[in-house]
Amino acid sequence: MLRNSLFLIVLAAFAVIAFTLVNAWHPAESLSPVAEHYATNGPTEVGAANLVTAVVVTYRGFDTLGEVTILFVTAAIIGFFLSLFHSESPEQTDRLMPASEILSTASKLLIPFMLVLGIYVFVNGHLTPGGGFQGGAIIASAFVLLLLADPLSKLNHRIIAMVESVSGVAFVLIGLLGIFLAGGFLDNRILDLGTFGALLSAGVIPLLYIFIGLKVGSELTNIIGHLQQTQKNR
Amino acid sequence: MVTPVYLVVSLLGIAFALGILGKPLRKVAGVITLATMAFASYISVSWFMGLWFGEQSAAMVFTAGFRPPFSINLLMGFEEAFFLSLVNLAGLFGTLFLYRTLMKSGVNAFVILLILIMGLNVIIMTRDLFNLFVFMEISSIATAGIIILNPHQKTISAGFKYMLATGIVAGILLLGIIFFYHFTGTLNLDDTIRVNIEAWKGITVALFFILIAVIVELKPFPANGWGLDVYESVPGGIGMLISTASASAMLYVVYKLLPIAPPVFFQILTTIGIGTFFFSNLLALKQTHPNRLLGYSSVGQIGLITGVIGLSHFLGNQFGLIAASLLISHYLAKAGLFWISGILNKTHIREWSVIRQNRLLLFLFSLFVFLLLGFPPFPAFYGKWELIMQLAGSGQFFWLGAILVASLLEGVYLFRWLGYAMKLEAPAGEPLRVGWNQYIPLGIFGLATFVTGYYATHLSSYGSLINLIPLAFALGFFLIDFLPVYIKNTLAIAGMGFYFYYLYPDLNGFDMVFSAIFLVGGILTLLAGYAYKGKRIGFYPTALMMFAGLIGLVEAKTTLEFFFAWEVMTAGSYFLIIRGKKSMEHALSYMLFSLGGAYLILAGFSLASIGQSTIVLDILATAPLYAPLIFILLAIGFMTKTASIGLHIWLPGAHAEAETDVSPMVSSILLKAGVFGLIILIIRMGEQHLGSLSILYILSWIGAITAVLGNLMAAFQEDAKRLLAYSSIGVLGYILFGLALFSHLGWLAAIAIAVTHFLFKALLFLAIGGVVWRLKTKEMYRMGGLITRMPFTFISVLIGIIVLAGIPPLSGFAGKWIFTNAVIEKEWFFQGALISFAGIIAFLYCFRLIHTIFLGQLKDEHRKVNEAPFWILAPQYIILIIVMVFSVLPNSLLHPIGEMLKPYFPDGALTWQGQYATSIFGYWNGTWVMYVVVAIFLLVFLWLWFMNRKAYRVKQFNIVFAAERPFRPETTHFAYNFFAPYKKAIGFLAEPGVTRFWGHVSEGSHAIAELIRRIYSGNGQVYLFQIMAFIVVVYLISFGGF
Amino acid sequence: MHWFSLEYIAMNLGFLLILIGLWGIITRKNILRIIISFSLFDTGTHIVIVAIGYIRNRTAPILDTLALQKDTASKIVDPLPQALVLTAIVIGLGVTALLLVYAMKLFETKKTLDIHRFNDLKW
Amino acid sequence: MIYLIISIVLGIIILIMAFIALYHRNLKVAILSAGVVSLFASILYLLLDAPDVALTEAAIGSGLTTIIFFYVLNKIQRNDAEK
Amino acid sequence: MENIWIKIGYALLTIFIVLNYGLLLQGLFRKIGARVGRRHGIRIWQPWVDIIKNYTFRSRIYHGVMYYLGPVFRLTGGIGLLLFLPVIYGSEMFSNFSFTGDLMLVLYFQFFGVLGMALGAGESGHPYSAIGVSRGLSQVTAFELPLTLGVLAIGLQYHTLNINEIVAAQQGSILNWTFFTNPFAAAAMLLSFLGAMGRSPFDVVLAPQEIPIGPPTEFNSSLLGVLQLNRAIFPVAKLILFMNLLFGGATNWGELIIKTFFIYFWSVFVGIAFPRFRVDQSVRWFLSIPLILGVIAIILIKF
Repeated sequence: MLRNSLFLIVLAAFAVIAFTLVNAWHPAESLSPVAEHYATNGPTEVGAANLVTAVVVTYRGFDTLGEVTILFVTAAIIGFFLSLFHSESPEQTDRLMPASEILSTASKLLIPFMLVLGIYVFVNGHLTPGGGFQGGAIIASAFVLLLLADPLSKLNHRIIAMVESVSGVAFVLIGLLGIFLAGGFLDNRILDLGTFGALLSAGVIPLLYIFIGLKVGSELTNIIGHLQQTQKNR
Repeated sequence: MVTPVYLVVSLLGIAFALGILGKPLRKVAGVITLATMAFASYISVSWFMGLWFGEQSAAMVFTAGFRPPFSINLLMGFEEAFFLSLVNLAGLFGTLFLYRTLMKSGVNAFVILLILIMGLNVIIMTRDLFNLFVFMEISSIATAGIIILNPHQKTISAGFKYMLATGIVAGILLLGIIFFYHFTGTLNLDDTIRVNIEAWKGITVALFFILIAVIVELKPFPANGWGLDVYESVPGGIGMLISTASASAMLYVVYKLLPIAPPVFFQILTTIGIGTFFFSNLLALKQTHPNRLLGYSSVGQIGLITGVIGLSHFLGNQFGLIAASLLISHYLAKAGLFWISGILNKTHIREWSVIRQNRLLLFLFSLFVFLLLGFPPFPAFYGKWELIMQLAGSGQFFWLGAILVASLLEGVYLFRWLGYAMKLEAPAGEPLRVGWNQYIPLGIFGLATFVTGYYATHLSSYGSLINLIPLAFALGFFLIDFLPVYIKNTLAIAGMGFYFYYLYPDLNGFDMVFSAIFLVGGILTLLAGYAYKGKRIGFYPTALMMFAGLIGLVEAKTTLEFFFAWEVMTAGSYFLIIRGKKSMEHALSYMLFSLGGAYLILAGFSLASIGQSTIVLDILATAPLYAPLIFILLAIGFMTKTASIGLHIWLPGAHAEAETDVSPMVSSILLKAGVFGLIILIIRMGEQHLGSLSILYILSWIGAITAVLGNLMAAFQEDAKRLLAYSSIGVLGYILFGLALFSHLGWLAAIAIAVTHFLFKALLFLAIGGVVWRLKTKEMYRMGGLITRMPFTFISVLIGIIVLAGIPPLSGFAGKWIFTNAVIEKEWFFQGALISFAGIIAFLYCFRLIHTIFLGQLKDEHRKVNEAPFWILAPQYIILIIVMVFSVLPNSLLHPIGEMLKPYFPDGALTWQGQYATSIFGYWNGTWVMYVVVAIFLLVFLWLWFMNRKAYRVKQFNIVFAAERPFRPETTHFAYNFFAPYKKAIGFLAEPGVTRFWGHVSEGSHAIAELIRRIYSGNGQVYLFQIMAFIVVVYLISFGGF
Repeated sequence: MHWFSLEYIAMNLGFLLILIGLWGIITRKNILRIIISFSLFDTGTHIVIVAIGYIRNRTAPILDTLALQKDTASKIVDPLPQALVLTAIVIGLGVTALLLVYAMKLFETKKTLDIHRFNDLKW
Repeated sequence: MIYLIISIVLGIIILIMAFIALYHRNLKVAILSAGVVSLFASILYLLLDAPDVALTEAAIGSGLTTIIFFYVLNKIQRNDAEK
Repeated sequence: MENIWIKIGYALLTIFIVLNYGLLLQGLFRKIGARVGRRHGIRIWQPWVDIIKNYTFRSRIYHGVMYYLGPVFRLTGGIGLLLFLPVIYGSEMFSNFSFTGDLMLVLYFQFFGVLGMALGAGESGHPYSAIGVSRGLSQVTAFELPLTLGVLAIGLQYHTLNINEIVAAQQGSILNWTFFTNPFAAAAMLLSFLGAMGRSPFDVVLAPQEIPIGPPTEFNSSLLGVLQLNRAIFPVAKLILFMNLLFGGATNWGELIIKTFFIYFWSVFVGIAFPRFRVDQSVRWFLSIPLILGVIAIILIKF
């Protein structure tokens, strides 16, 4: 308890520090110079209607590469970590209750729909809210649903890993192409920018987002899949 | 030149692609990983080279084809290339070292490693704050991944704490970054920051958040429990990656952020950094787990470099050299030590004695320890030197002192550990198995220590003047260590002889005297080496290293050269001393006192260099400021080597436990290094005053007390070599006193005693060493009656003690005679009386030495003991001849010394007429004294012989007392506690009070360490609490309130 | 009273969540609860970031209408913080997932989730 | 103005939920409350003109994270039961 | 060169005179001691008889080389000390070999014999000799400290270490003696002198009759004879030294005999009046009163 009260003091002090920060903060009235550049030149430079996407995929595409890498390495660690403990133990009879009829039927209906939705979200990432991450998450949710409906089903890690790797390598390669064909690493202007607002526009952004979506989706699925494994074995 | 973006592309692309590999191809994953890392290393090293030689200019990589600040850009400059090389090489060799472990863990392990290294690469290169955040997260997640490469309960909990801590820190960093963006409108470091005055407070707080988060990632004290736990739990190979690659990258981040940091931040950085350095080393004193110990050391070293960054304003253009050399030393040493720890895989530092199964590993271990502590010729030596010089130059004395004290603490545990490894009984267990993939990285890093040391020598401003040839000659013996003793011995003698011949024309004055003691003395003592059989692995390189250092002292023209040689000598002698069977703790205390002394010398030199344009030794004479302080620092520094009272406790053990021919080396030769230092000091700085008190006056008292107490303690020893060791303390007390007299006669006596001490102490140590060699014991009461078995040795000892005691007609008397004259001249009677008192106490132990060993009854078990080996006797008799020459012709020694002193002390010199010396007060004719004594002796002897011609010899044991024949010879040999009544009367003076004092110092610091390290309770939440409290406290300190 | 505006509320809410999260992380004993607190802390930072990018009376930075494509800079909120939050959220997910797996493994080693029990490494 | 009221309500709910997440005895409830915090935060993002973020927070913060929480909780509780 | 032979002749003469004088003193004081103790005592020529007897013993044994050489060292020390002293002030010939060294040589040369003797005794069979040596050395160190202080005070007073010059400075009047001009130094030195003479109360080192401990007991026949020669010469040499330092030296043999007699008498008087000290007691004693006197002497001279 002594520690808690001590920490209360520390936290209060931290709160005061944070408060000075908030106190110094005044809501922006106008865009920052960088954002202004994005707003003014973004449509012409990048060609994505969704400026957030423009920033995420192109202007700060390098961040996104890192972001994808984080999920990737997390999945790798989890896979490695969990497999180490369980790979050797023999498969035990699963004691999970099979899912209810309703859930399994509903899921069979829902899963294709969700997959399509996910793909839609990342394909349209440069036009509407959403993108690779959101789409990937939706795809992963579809697989979660699949696993919930049929706990015994085993995800094919091989294929997932394949998708993960290929899309990752493709992401890097497309980035690399940017060096040769356009202004630099991860430049989207390898392809024509196209008509502003059209599906096939904004250079390689749709393509990149597809790979990102696939990669994020497969990575998240991978994590879930590994966790699902743990539910089966001890 | 390959575009730096390929660093990212290759590492990341291969990491992604490894997943595609099917099962059959998994085996090549390791090879691919290594190849990728090699490629990355190639890129970074080639950039580094290119930038260094000026063939390249810094390159900027613009991602997405837009200019910053609109997109993220990566910079490849000189510093970046340097750090990238460090990180990538660490990655490459770290992976190679872990190769087999990783192969067992599967492809994912390689993926994680690749991504860790990739993350660190980007952290170094990126110029964008948010990007920095992202890749810091990548590397911390990847680190969490490699922590559990070897999952057991400890690594998992350590990894969890690590994740939590870095998670919170990352959150704070993110807050800082976003507010930074809000206040400045940019995320780019290169973007000119438009500081809005109204938002000043906000921007500083935002910056504070960013910087403090980065600092916490460096594991500052006390917010570093999580980091230490990680170091403890992970195997060495992984600890190496965290300690070298990650830490280097994070250090660079701090450095990179400096331009945007407010000025107060530098002070914070200094305080945190050096505070961490100090406390980590303090707490490490109590640590016994090797990896955690290395963790403390890592944290401390990184703290030091952080502190250096904080002090960069004061370091001028030397900042780069200092920081880089310290970093490289940390990098190479920690990598090597962690790797060795990984191979040994022990949980207690005492168990490291298994390392002796593999001499190469032991060699590397000691190499890395010395590298870490900044011994020459390794890079940190120059780094520390420049650091201290610059700090002194800018008046940062507090930090200077803190750094030196902390370095000393570091020495304590590292050398204790090294001692354990070299001396403790090895626990039973499986034999060590070291794979080729482990040898390669260790070997390369071991070599790199020398290579970087060589370059550091040339980069430092005066380093290129240093004569590395003797050291190289010494180290060369490591390569031919497989040869038998007699070849190496001959080579060593030839080398030293040649060097003396080579130096001879340039020598004069003090240099001549001391190089004769060092080199000729060295050759004489080395002669005894022929008595050894086999290979004597490790003896010759270290012995020659010591001699190289000693001769370097003589050759030194600058303070840097002097300090270099001093450290080389210390290192060499440490290894010599620790060769003794029971030398572990003695070598440790020797090393610690030497280290402490060396740091005092360093501090003294640095103070002396303030306001001077060069660093030649003569700056001591012209030091404009702090002259008394400089004098005191240097004097104490040198007095650790001369073992003056209070600083003497290392000597008896170190000298007594050493090997037969090492004892004379360290006692009769090595101690003179301190004398030489004092001469250099006093001759340049003369008489300094502390208030109205002359420091030399204080020194004279110290000298006198040392002489009395040293001799007194010698008289009470039971161990023959210990007795001689204490006697050395006493004699060095005389020398100190003589030097403190600061007059012609005083110095004449001091130097004459220095020379004769070399002679008789070498003689006695060799003779007693020969006895110990045969008898296998050093306890005098276990000996007795050896005069019949070892007559030649007896004669040496007899002559030795007569010289030692200063009894006419032998040359030892010269010293006494001159001393008395000098004392009366100077009118320091009380010290003089003490000195003379000490001289008489010398009789006590002299007699005891010869009596208990050679006289009395021979023990039963020694009836068949043989005379000492020829090669141990040979140098003794050479010395005997020299002693006799000096005795018959005293002016052959004293006159040249007197001439040498005349330029410095023209007044009060002796007048010589042939062998007839006249001082102001008295006169003395050594030759005639000899004639008279010999004549009387012969006369009396002939008389006795004539009268006694029919005497017959009886067995010595043929005695009766109290009407009984004693039944065992032992009962008739009075030897134990020989001076019991004397001890009863004034033994209290010889109480080991000083030893107790240092014991309390040691215990006290350990107790403090024990107390403070309780903060690392092992509870993750406590660690987080500490981080938060640390942040708040640093905030309060740096802003002086909220 | 400017405190009663959307961005201020969001900003303060964010910081409150950060503080609550920190409080939970350091005072709660159950490891899962610590991780929950950690995700609250994360969410708090995200809210703060979004609040920073918000500009009153503007629209989302998606130029789906022609009207928006002219003089865009004065009509949209700052897209940059939003982009950053996207990244931060995904990173948060990664960290949380990893923490959870760690928690699971910790539980396996000692059959407890009490963080006070995991202090074998110390001093 | 309506946004303001909504946001205040949201804020209050979020804070309450956060406290529940910290202090409710039942871990399941705690996890769910954390998910709710996330969900409501995503609504807040919508109000703050950040639909992308809202979508992401909803899908990842409240969706996937909660699912992973439950997986782990499930695993732990089953282990606990066996013990 | 001729000079040298004359010197040697005078040296032998000096030795002869001193030897007989020393033996006479021995006999005389044993007699006095006995009479004080109301015993009859020995005949006055008994010391001569003893020496002759010792040289004519038929059974002569020795234990080893060093045992044999011990007495040689001892006597060399005694004779050497004598010859390094200017015995008669103003007489070049009776200054013997004092041109080879000054006061310091004399002081340090004392130990030559002591050491050799100790070594010789050490090789004998008895542990007692070693015990005696241990005691002796302990005691020597103790009285040497006040002695040194006294010598230093004298050196400072006369600004020389040349014994001849010291004596010269004391000529003229009895009041010029160091004993009067520098009473504290003289006191310190005379107290030390008691120790140096090895008489009671500081005689536990030697082997007086009742305790068979100490080096001389180990020797027999002619070896003991050599030692006895030394016991005659050595004390007289010391007496001459103290006479020179404190009592103005002697210009002729008569003066020498008178002065040394009284100095000797001083030690005998104390010896008869005071009981024997243990060694630790004597060490402490020398480091108390005599030491303080020495310190006072130095302070008085210096300031």
